[in-house]
Parts: sequence; C-alpha cells; structure tokens
Amino acid sequence: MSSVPYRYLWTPLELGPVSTRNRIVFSAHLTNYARDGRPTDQHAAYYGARAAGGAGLIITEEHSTHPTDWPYEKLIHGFHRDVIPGYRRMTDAVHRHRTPIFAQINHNGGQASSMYTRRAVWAPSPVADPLFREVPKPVDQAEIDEIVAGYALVTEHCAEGGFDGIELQCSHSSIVRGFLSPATNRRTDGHGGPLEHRARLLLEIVAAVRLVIGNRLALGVRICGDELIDGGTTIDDAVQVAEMVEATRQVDYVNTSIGVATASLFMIEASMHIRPGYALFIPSALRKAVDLPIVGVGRFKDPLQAERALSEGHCDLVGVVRGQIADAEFAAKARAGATDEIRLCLSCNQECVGRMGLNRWLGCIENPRTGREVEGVGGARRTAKAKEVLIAGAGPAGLQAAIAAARNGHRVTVHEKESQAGGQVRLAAAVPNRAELGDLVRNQLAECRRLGVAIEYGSGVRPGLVEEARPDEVIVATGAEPARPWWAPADASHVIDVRDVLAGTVPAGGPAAGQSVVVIDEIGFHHATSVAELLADRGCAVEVVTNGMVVGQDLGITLDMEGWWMRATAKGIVQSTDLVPMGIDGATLNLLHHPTGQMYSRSPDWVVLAVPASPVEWLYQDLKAAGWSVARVGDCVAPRRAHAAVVEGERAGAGL
Amino acid sequence: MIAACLKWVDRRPEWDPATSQVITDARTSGLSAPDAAALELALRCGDAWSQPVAAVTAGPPAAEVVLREAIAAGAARAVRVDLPATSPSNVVASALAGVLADLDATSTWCGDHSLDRGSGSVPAYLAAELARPQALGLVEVSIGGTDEVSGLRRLDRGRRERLAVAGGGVLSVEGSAARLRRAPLAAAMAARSAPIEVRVAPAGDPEPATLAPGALRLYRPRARVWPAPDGDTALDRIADLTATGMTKGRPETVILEPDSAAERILAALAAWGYDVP
Amino acid sequence: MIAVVPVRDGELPVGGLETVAECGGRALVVGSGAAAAAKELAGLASAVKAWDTDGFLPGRWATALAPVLVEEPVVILPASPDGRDLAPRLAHALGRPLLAGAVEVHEDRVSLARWGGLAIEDVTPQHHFVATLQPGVRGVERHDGPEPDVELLDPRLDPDVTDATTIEVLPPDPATMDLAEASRIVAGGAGLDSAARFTQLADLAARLGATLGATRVVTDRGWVAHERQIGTTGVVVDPRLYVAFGISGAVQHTSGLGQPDHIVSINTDAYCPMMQLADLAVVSDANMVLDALLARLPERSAGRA
Amino acid sequence: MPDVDVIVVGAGPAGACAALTLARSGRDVVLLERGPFPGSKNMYGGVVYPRVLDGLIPQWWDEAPIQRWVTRRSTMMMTATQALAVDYRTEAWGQAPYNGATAYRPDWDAWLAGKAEAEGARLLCSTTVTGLLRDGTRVVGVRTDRPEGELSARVVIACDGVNSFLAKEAGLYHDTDPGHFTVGVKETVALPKSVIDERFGVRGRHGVDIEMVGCTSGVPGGGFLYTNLDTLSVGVVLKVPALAAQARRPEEIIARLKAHPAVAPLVEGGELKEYSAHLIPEGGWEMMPDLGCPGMLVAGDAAAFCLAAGIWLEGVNFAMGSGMVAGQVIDRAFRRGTAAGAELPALYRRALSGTFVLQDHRKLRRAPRLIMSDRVQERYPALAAGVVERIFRIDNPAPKPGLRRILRGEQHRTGVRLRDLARDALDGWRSYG
Repeated sequence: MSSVPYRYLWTPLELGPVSTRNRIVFSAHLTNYARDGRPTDQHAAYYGARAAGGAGLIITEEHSTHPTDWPYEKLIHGFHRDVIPGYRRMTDAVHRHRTPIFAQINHNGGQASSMYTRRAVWAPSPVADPLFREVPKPVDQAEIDEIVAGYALVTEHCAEGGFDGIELQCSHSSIVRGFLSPATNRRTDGHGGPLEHRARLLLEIVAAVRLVIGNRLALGVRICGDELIDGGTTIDDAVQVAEMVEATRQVDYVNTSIGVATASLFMIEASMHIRPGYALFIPSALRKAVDLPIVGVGRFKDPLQAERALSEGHCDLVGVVRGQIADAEFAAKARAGATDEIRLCLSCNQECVGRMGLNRWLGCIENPRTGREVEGVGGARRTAKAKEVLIAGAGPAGLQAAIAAARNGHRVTVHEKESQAGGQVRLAAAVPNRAELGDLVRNQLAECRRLGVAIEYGSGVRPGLVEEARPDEVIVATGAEPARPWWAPADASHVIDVRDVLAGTVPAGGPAAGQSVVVIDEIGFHHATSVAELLADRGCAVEVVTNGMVVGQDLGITLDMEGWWMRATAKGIVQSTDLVPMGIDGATLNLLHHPTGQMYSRSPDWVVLAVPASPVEWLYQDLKAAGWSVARVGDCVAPRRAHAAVVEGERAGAGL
Repeated sequence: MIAACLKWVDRRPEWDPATSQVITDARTSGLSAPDAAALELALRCGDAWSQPVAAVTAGPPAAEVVLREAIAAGAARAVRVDLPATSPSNVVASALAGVLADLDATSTWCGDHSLDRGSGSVPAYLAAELARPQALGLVEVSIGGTDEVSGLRRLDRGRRERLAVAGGGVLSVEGSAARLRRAPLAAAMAARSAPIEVRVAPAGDPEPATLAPGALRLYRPRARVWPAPDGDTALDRIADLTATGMTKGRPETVILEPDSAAERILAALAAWGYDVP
Repeated sequence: MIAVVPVRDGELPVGGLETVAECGGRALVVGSGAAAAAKELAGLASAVKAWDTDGFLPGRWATALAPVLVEEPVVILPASPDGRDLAPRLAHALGRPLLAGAVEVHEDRVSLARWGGLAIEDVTPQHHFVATLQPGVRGVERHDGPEPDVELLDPRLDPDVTDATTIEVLPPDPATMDLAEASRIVAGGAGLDSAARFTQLADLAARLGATLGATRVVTDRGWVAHERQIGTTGVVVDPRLYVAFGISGAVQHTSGLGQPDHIVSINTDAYCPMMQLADLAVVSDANMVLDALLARLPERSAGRA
Repeated sequence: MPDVDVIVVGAGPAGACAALTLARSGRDVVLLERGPFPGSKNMYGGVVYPRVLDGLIPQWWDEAPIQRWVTRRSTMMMTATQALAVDYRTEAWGQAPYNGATAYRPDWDAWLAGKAEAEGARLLCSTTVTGLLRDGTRVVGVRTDRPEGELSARVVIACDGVNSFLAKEAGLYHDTDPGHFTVGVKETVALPKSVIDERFGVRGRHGVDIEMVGCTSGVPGGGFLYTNLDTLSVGVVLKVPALAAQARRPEEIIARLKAHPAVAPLVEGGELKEYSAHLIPEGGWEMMPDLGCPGMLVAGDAAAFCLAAGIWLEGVNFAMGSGMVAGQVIDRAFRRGTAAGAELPALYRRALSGTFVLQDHRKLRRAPRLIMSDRVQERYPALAAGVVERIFRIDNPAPKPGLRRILRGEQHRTGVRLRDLARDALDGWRSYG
C-alpha cells in the first residue's frame, strides 16, 4: 500500500546562500499593514506567526523602489531609509523561528495613478492601464537608469534591514512586466521590439541588485507565465525569459505567476470557482527549460496537493498564501501529521483579497487572528472558573462563539434546530462551484470536536430549556429569516426566496425546466447569481434584475465578477440593471427604470427574491427580559455576511 | 547446497543536507524484509530437500550480523566476501557468484531488491553468471521435489505470473513471500560466536566493466510538462483554465431517477470501452 | 539510444512509453503481440523494430538480442517487472555495465535513484551501457501522429540457455489489489448512508472488475478499512476509471486522485467539485443508484478470481 | 543444573549495570533485550547522573556517549505570563568527575550493554520474555518468545521497565493505582549547536537542564527543557487521572509551554524530530513493589525507582544504582552459596537501604503529593511571582510598599492560606531538607 509519504515537502532546499527547511512558501501578497510608507508591528507579527507556524520561506509584499511609484495608499516605500527599523522588526520576528525572509521589491510602472504622487506615472510607452486609465510618461534612458538605481538602493535597505533575499516582481503589476509585455511596450529603441530588448531592463536590474548583495543574499525573479490579455506575454515568452535569467548566473530561483493585476486579477487570486493548482502549467514549463529552483503557485490548499506538484516535478517550492492566511500553522500541522486539523482556506476572497480593494487591512473570514496577531487575538485565556455556556444556533456565529468560549476553558453546549450545522452557509455551499464555502463550517465543527463542545441537533432553544439547563451565559445566534419586501404580496405563491430554492422547500417543486424565472438581486452578492446559475442549469430561462448598476455588485471585490459573466453568458442568463420592483399585479411584475422613470413589466413563472432578510431576535429578547446573562451575535443582530458572524462570535465567546 | 544471498543494509537511512550524504547507522542495519524472506525460503527448501543451507553476503565485517542471524535460524555455513558496503551491483554479483560456484549451490535465494541501491539487478546478474534460470520478484512460493520451485510473480497492472524452475536456479522474493522463523533460544545464543568464513574478493574488475560511482545529491523529481491551456485568444485560455464551459470539456450533467441513472452509467461505461458484464 | 520494450499480449509495460520517449523514439519491441504494441507508439516513434515471440524468456532473449543491439551504445529498458528481469541478462550478454533504476538517461550522463528515492547518484558513463528507467519519473508529452514503420525481427533462440517455465498468467484480482495499482476504482463517500452500503459497493466493484475506495469520512466511521482511503491522509491512486458514489470531492480527496481517463460521479448535489471533475455527472441519490446498478449487473462469475 | 548463573531481563541502564557487575565477577550472565538493540525504544534521551558508575567504570566520563554536561540548572516557577527562576551554574560540573549529563538513550544504553558484553555477558536482542519458570514459589528461569525458548538460571533480575511484566507476574506489585502514574511527553527539537550555545549561554559540551512548575495548564505535573548537542528536549510530565478528567491533550499542553514567554525564545525555530510519550512510575516510595521473591530481584523502573518530584527528575541513576546493587548482592550470595535462599530479596533491600537508591526515595516520599498539590502547582508560583513582581515594580510617585504588605496582598490575591504554607514548608523541609 502506498500510503501518503511526504517525500519532498519536508526536505530542505538551497536557494543560493539560503536554505529553506521545507518547500512551503508564504509568497508575496498585499496586506495593507503599512502606515505612512513604513512597515509596522502588524507586519512583523503577521509574518512572524507564519514563520512560527512552519513556513519554509516567507516573501514579503512589494516594497516600492522609487518615489514615482505609489499606486495605493498603504505601500511600503522602500526607497526611504526610514523603513529600515521596520524591516528589522519584521525580519527579527521571522528569524526567531529560523525561517528565511525575502523582500519583494518593485516599481509598479504604468499600473498606477498620480493621485498620491502628483507626478506622471512612468512606463515604457504611453499606453494607459485599463484599471487606472491614466496615460503614463514613457521613460527615457536617464529615467531608466534612475529606476535601476532605485532597485539597487532599496536592495541596500533590505540587506541592512536583515532580509535574506530579494525577489524582483516582474509580473502582476510592475514596470519590468510593462517592458517585457508587447501589450505595453511599444518602444523602438534598445528596450523595445524583440524579447531580448524588452528583457533588457530586467537583466540590468538583476546585475545591479547582484552587485549590491554579492553572495550574501539570495536573488529571485518572479515571472508571469501567461498575462491572459491579448497581445501580452505567453508561456513561450516566459520560458525564454527564464532561460535569459538563468544565463545571467546571478539569480538563485524563479517564482511564477499568472495574469496581470490590473486586467486579469481574477486569475491571479482565483476564487473557489477555479480549480486548485490551475496555474501549474507555468512552473512546469519553466522547470523543464531551466535548472533553477522554481516556485509554483495557484490555489494550493492542501499538503498532499503540494506534495504531488513537487513529486511530479512541476515545481521545487509551493506557494501557499491564502492557506497560511487561514491557518498560520498550515505547515506545522501537516508536518506533525495533524493534516485534518488544518483550517482549510475557502478561497472565498472576502476578507483577504476583498479588503485590499477597500483599502482595509488583510484579514480572514475563518481566522479572526489574521492581521491581529500583534494584539494576541485568538489565543486562549484560561479562566479561573469554568462557566456553563449555552449557545442557540450552530451557524458560523454560534460555532465561532462556542470555539472561543471552549478555548478559554468553558463548558459549551450548542443547540441547533436543524438536523445539521451551518445555517445559511450550508445552503450557500450547495450552489454551483461554491462547495468550498462549506469548509467554513466543516473546519469549525472539527475545532468544536477537538475542544469538546457538545452540539444538540433537532431542538432549538426555548426559554424553558434555558431554565432547565441554568447556564451561566447564553449566546444567541439564531440568524435571520427571509423577509417579504413591501412590493411582494404575501399571497403571491410564485414569489419565493433564494433560500426556499436552495433548501428545496418550494411548493410544487419550484422552478422547473422550461419555466421562466426572474431573480431579484437587492443584496449584490452570491445569493442571486448562484441561484440564477442553479436554475439555468436546471433548464429555466433566467433573468436577474437588480436596482444596482450591475448584477452581483460586490462580486467584483472577491474577483468573482468575471467568472460570473462568463458563466452567465454561457448559460444564457439575462442581466437587467437599474430596475426597481414596484409591485406584483397577478402574474405581472412591475419594474421602474429609475434613471429614466420608465416602467417595464415581466410575467415570469417564478420570482425569486435575493433581498435583505430579517433578524430572528425573539429568543434574545425573551431571555433578556427574563434576566439571563445573554449576548447575541451574527445575523440575529443584523443580517450581514459570514465574516461579521465569525468576528462577532469570536468576540462574544472570547470575552467570557 | 542451497544458498541465501543476504545484504546488510540500514533500514532507516536519513539524508544529511549539510554533507549531501545518506547517513546510516549500524544499529538500525540488518536484514531487509525481502532478504529475511529469502533466508526463510532457503531454510524451508533445506528442510524439504534435506540439504544444508549456506548464507552468503558481500560486505564489511559489520555485515556478519546478518550471517549470524542466518546461522541462528538454521544455516549450516556462513560466508562473507570482504567488500566495501557501497560496491556496485555487478561487483557484488560476481563476488557472490564465485562463492556460489564453489559451494555448488543449486537453488539460490535472494531478496528482490536492496534498499540502498535498490536496482534489483544482483539476482539476474547471478543467474547470468551461473547460467541458470531465474524467477524474480516472487510474492508466493511453493516448494516441490528437489530443486523444483514454483512461485507467483508480480507483473505490472496487477497481473501475476506463475513460474516454475526445475534443476535449480536463482530466485528472488518480496518481503511478503515468507516470514523468517524465530531462531530457537539456544541457537540464537550459539550463533553469537559461530565461525564465519571470510573470503577475499576476486582481484580486478569483473566483466563487464564497472563505472565509477557518482556523487550523491538530494533526490529532485524530474521536470514533467503540464499541458498549457489551449487557445489563441486570452479569453479562450481563461475559459480553458476556469472550465467555465464556454469551449469544451464540460461535464455531462444529467438529473435522473435511480433506475435510469443506472442505465445511463452502464451505457457510458460501455461507450468508453470498459467491458461491463 | 534505443529502448528495448518487453510486451505481453500486445500490451506495453508500465514506463514503456516513457522509455521510448527518453530514447527520442527509437525502440525495439519484443514479446507476444510486439508488432501490435509497436503501433501504439504512434506519434512517439517513427521506425520501430519488433520481435513477435511468445512467452517471456529473459535468458534466451538476451543472448538472441545481443547481436542485434551490439552497435547501440545505449540500451534502455523500462524498470517494469519484465524490464527489470531482462535488463541484467542483456547487460551481461552485451558485456556492459547496467545502470539500473535511472530517473534520467543521456549518453554522457545518467541519474540513478538511490536509497529508496532519497538520493540521486549522477554517473558519467565511460562505456556503452544498459539502463533501466523508473516508470512514472518522466511522463510523456501529448503525442498524436502516424503509426511508425515496423521492421520485424526474428533472431534465433539459443536452446542451451535455460529459463523458468511460465505456467500461467493470472489477471488482476481487483478485490485484493492495492488501490494504488488499480486501474478501475469504485469509491464511496458521505453520501452513502450506512456501513451496509459499502458491502454493496464492494460487491458492485467486484462485478465491474474494479477495486473499492473510500473517503476519509467513511474510513473514520470504520465502515471501510483505512488502506482503502484515497487522499491526503490515505493513498494516492491513478486509475483509468473512477466511479464516485456520494463523494463531494474536496481537495483533500481529489489530491489523491491521479488523472483518470473517465470519471463518473453520482451525487444529489449537482455542484460539488466531484461533479465538476466528472465526465458523467449523475444527479441522483447514490444509495438508490447503487441498488439499481446491482440489480442490473450479474453476479461475478466464479471463474474470475 | 541451571543453564546459566543469572538472566537479566532488559538491557536498559539497570540491566546493563547488573550484567556488567556480575560478568566482571566471572558469573555466566545472559542479558535479554526485547528490542533490536539496547535503547531502541526511544530515539532520543534524557538527563543522566552517572556518578554511580564511578566504582564500576572508572573514568567513565572519558568514554560515555553523552550529549552535554549539565553545568547550569534552573528551576522555574511559572504562571501564564510570569516566570521566577533559580538559576545555578558551576564550572565544577563541567569537569571530572562531573555531575549530570544529557544523553541519547540508544547511545547510552548501547554503550553500557557493550561494556557488559566486553566483560563476558551474553547479550541477546529481539528476544521477549513471556513468562517466568518456577519451582514452587521460587523463580528458576524465564520463558522467551523464541522456539525452545526456556532458559533456566540460579537467579533472574527483572529490569523490564515501568509497569514491569515480570514483577507483576511474580505478584510483587500491590498497588497499580493509575493515580501513581504520570505520563511523560517529550518533543525533541533540532537546532544548530551554535544557536543552542547562544540561547542558553553555554559553550562546548556544556549544557542546561531546566525544570518547571506551574506550566502545565492546570494539570498537575511539571515541565522540563534540556539541551542536547544539537537538539533540545522539551516536555511535560502530567498526572494521568487529571489529564483524563480535564480532557486535555498532552500535545496542547506542550504547545502552550513552548509558547510561554520564558520558553518560546529558547525553542523557537526548531525542527520537530520526534514526539514521544511514556509512562513514569511517579508515586515513588508509596507505590514501590516488593523488591524480589525467591530466585528473582527487581531493579530500575521495574521497581518504580524513579523520582519525578519537582526539582528532581531522575531515573537512570537509580536504575544503574539498583542494577549494580542487585548484581553485587547476587554475587555475594553465590559466594556464600545462599543465592537460592528466600533471603535474597531481604539482602537486596538491606543493601539498597544503605545506598542513595532507597534513601532518596524514603526521604522524598512526601514529595510527589506535595508537588502535585494545586498549591505547589498554581498558587505558590503565582504568589512567588507576584511578590517578586511587586518588589521589583517601581510605582512612582507611590512609595515602595513594605514587604509584609506585599506578602499579605499577594497571599490574599492568590488565595494561599498561611496554615497550608506552613504545613507545606514543613513537608518540604522534611523531604528536601
């Protein structure tokens, strides 16, 4: 029997002068933890926790190499000497665990705006970036020299700050990418035209950086394997670039990536709709062409998945970013054989990727500790006296409260009225390609089991039960229930809620093949789009109607929008915007086009509502009135998304 | 005479990244499971055919541990050819073949492959040197009349082959083929000081010529190509990567009652060319 | 470099294609159905020598093939059971060293796996040599192309060389087979509702000539032995056909699944990852479908061990 | 006529010393070991105090396979966030005749057994003793798991470790209350030698042994941390019933210990090499079995010779000492021709009473209960740490409080009653004084 041996994952690897203890890399990603261009204690604690959790190598987020580069507020300005103390705190926190840490250094080039700098952005050619829509200034030779000098200067700062290596970002969002890509490089001088010319800047930077670091630090280059934009670089170009990089004999490893940050970001930080390991073809092709160690990335969620990528020869190191955001001890748990205790990432992108676009610091829907390591959140404070805690509702809020309370040593019982845990998450996970969301509850249940939390199914909580059990504390997490908007008459039986569709509790089996359905999206997240896909797959003719400017407005934040559009198109789903439901008249649904005041109508077989829900708060009110020590968390306070439930549950449980 | 060719090898080697060497420890070294099975089968043949069994090894003095184990279990003779532990397979085979010829061994038992080099080529080399038939990688053995053995050998894709060897031959076995008997207490004690014949390895290289051993490095899996997404346009490649069903490879999804589902599944299996009863 | 590929009944051995690819398409195929097997090298090889001969006689084949191969500086065999048996005999007959268990072979540089795959030894051969290539280390790039030209050989077998006698070749027994070896697997997950369902599933597997597998949830419940568990804390498998009953297909499970040619998934949840991976995704109750399949398939005949 | 003079069962430190003593006196000794080699059961090791070997192996320090000489001993009282340490270091322990050392048990046991073999003892590994041979009430040999596996002897010495099968079969254990067992859980963590030297402030072959109280997350027990050459051993000993009652997992308690602010900087960044758990007979004097019966003596862990009492955590020295004494007593009895007599156990007990083996156990007989009390486990560390914290805390502009006020305040805060403190102090004085 070939039971799973980790033959490669835990073996060391040499990257120039640096040795990693295993093959798991916490690869570069934005955190928004910087303040005023400087690294913070939040950075140090965040990276330190991943080092403590067993990561083999940590590569920080990018540090800007030049004052012309400031595309978003919380960027580390590596070109200022005053970043060095922050670097030291960061590298010390990681080195304490004998883990190497590399700095990624970068100039974002034309993929930026002048909003912060008040200076024109620099790029190889005056080609406006699709996201920032700003025409950049093409750099002249003196400016190119200045860019190269900037990389050298920041490298000096990094070396002084204690980093073990430098990674040059040449993909995603980078002036080097801009030069490499025929889509953005229209130059006719020695830096434009054939690939050897377009790669000149990269090779100059490699030489300049190597000159600074000598043999003391490692040097890596991150190459894009396919920009996924027309006219951009593809895998053949990437292989050639890797060969050129290897030929310099000055580079110790090659990292890989896919997509362009300002055009195809949804393919860089793929959500759960895209298969794990989807970008493996890139390290695989590069590794075949060059002998340098290659890092593979792209939805690595599981240690065995990583092991297989290594054992099948596709890469030498595996980037596990979101996996280690969700569980800082991803590597240590797998190493100790406790793989089943890993809190698996959902690839939901809600609190990590999603918060970057909102200019907020990085967190995790599952891990309240992420980003708050420095505050000691998520650690147990064992209480002097264990309390009896009763929790009503085993959705994400109730379960998280149970976990946090049990961690502090309290005895916890959760009562769930359904036969399964999970609340709305269970329903939300039962739609096309969203099953991984269910891992949220699976992970919570596993943690409850380890902590000895008792869960009773099938019976909810009534005040009588509380009187019998006489708990010291009660936490109410009873969630929310569907609500009818004013315009939908209660007796219109063809008007149903998304939850009815998902739970299969619709009269007469609900929408069937061949029937027409209008889905009303007033929430702007996965609710409407998921059900629309589900029904379209079932053979219904589906139209999604929203009062917003776009269906599933917040899907953009989690990078689910592009996929939704592609799938909706393929499935023939119609999307109609700026329409406000005004009432239902028999079979007719009346819609107001609010920008013009024009009235429209539809007469579908079914109207499915994705509209704000209403909190289930009676239990809380009853218990409070009866004088119990009671708190409430999650949707029964106010219906919101899962992260709010988890955060509130954690806060309430940990506070006991 | 029946022979068992045994190898002294570390059963739990480790890699030392600092020196790029495999670290072995005499304390965890001894008979591998396949070698133990080979010894047991040699002893069973000896019992069945009333012939003495000789245990033979090629290795340094420390390797005598495995010979003492063989003596304790019932081997009548024990011979060690003095060779370094890292000798190449053909050198080992040729040294062993010399001893086996001297002993006039008819049936020779070996483990199917050793842990250290792991090539499994010594038994076949022996067969070639001794000009005898070979039955290698046996997982099950039955012992017939004198010098007649048949056994089951693992082929690829789960098939098995039953082979017979008459008049003696070279047989190699997997560890699961037999479990080495426990040596009686008195024999185990006596074996601690039993005599072992030591021979000097034949001088010079055997034919065919050997190769100088190369440097060891940590195992690095060989590069293998994962197909890149198809498509000339970016959108085609994205569709291929995301499997959004816009181009190809979309699974066929059917919603069916159990009976029709069963029919549909059987039809699909048949259409894909699987023989379904 | 030339690949020597021993075949049985026209079927290439494991690692056969890789060996041919390693030699840049030059191959000599030997065994029963060799000419037919040579045609399977379409796209990989353009000209192939084939010696269609019955049985498997490593001793006699080696002496017979040695004169054919004497001009070839490098001869590579797959380290399949038959390849491993034949290679040392061939090396001996050619008077050459054998580099067994290679992971990569070039004329001037050979990398050999040592210590059970812990280390690689890089060898620089000074002479002509014979090597065996470990199956699965190389992979083979996609190949579509015309069938190769086949040159038939018929060398003389030396009656003085003795080989073991083959009594019979037994087909695989899926019931007891290692999961890792199985080419067809029928597996069940949390969607099957009782231990008894797995007795039924094992029965179905037997009737389909497949081997039984399970997910972690099921082995944790003790319904199926742990060595039948596929995935992160279990076994890595690589079947051609995979039939999943009530398996949602979390990455912890699918990471243990190779690249089956065909996947059937039966699940009430049309959108779980296993259904997305499937070639045929059947939305139905896995328990009932299991009953229905058993009702349709005859009992396993006694002859098939 | 018995097959041999003496059978020693178990080639650990006790068995090897017994065999060595007897073989040197010319006795025909067989040393039976269950594992494939002596010490094979645990890969890494513990702290040994080998001075007991002075008489047996003169200049043992020149050849003993030790990891580091313990030249620094620290005893730490801890609360969740505080640590108060008594830290002692001396150069004297870093030179002959030395004091304690850390050692890997496979190295140590194999070395000692090798010494016995060199003196003529016959070591047979992979041989498990499955029962005793008796003639009436007298033990006359052992039965092994090998075919024709009976071996007779004039005397058998059972050195088969904690929860001894042989002592039990001979009916020597009276009390196997699980309350008298602790489970020892240990992680061996690799760090480069230079890092260990720097973190622990030692050089060369010098090393550190730290014992800790109040670090076991409310489960009665203690913690330890010591330096090997390029690994650290860090672990806890935990009271079995309390562990079960609180449904705590030992891994979790070790993890918390490793995260303690006083411990984390010492162990951070290490690579886990081994996790091991084993049972320790920690009841000491109270659970000690009869030390023999006609024809058989018991030594080492098998006789529950082990001290896991707070600042002492010793076993190997008692094992070596008791093995040695068993060997000497038997040899003397042979010379007098009284070995078969029923008085052998009494002679053994008397001889042991004259040595540290029994004296230490008697002296510390109250220690286990004291150490495992929640006062020593939680309240006293909190009290002590609290007092020290107040003494060293500068609350200016407030003036320094008097020591008495501090004491009273902390005593109140931690709920320590003066009566208990006095009684425990007396107990402690009787034990350790």
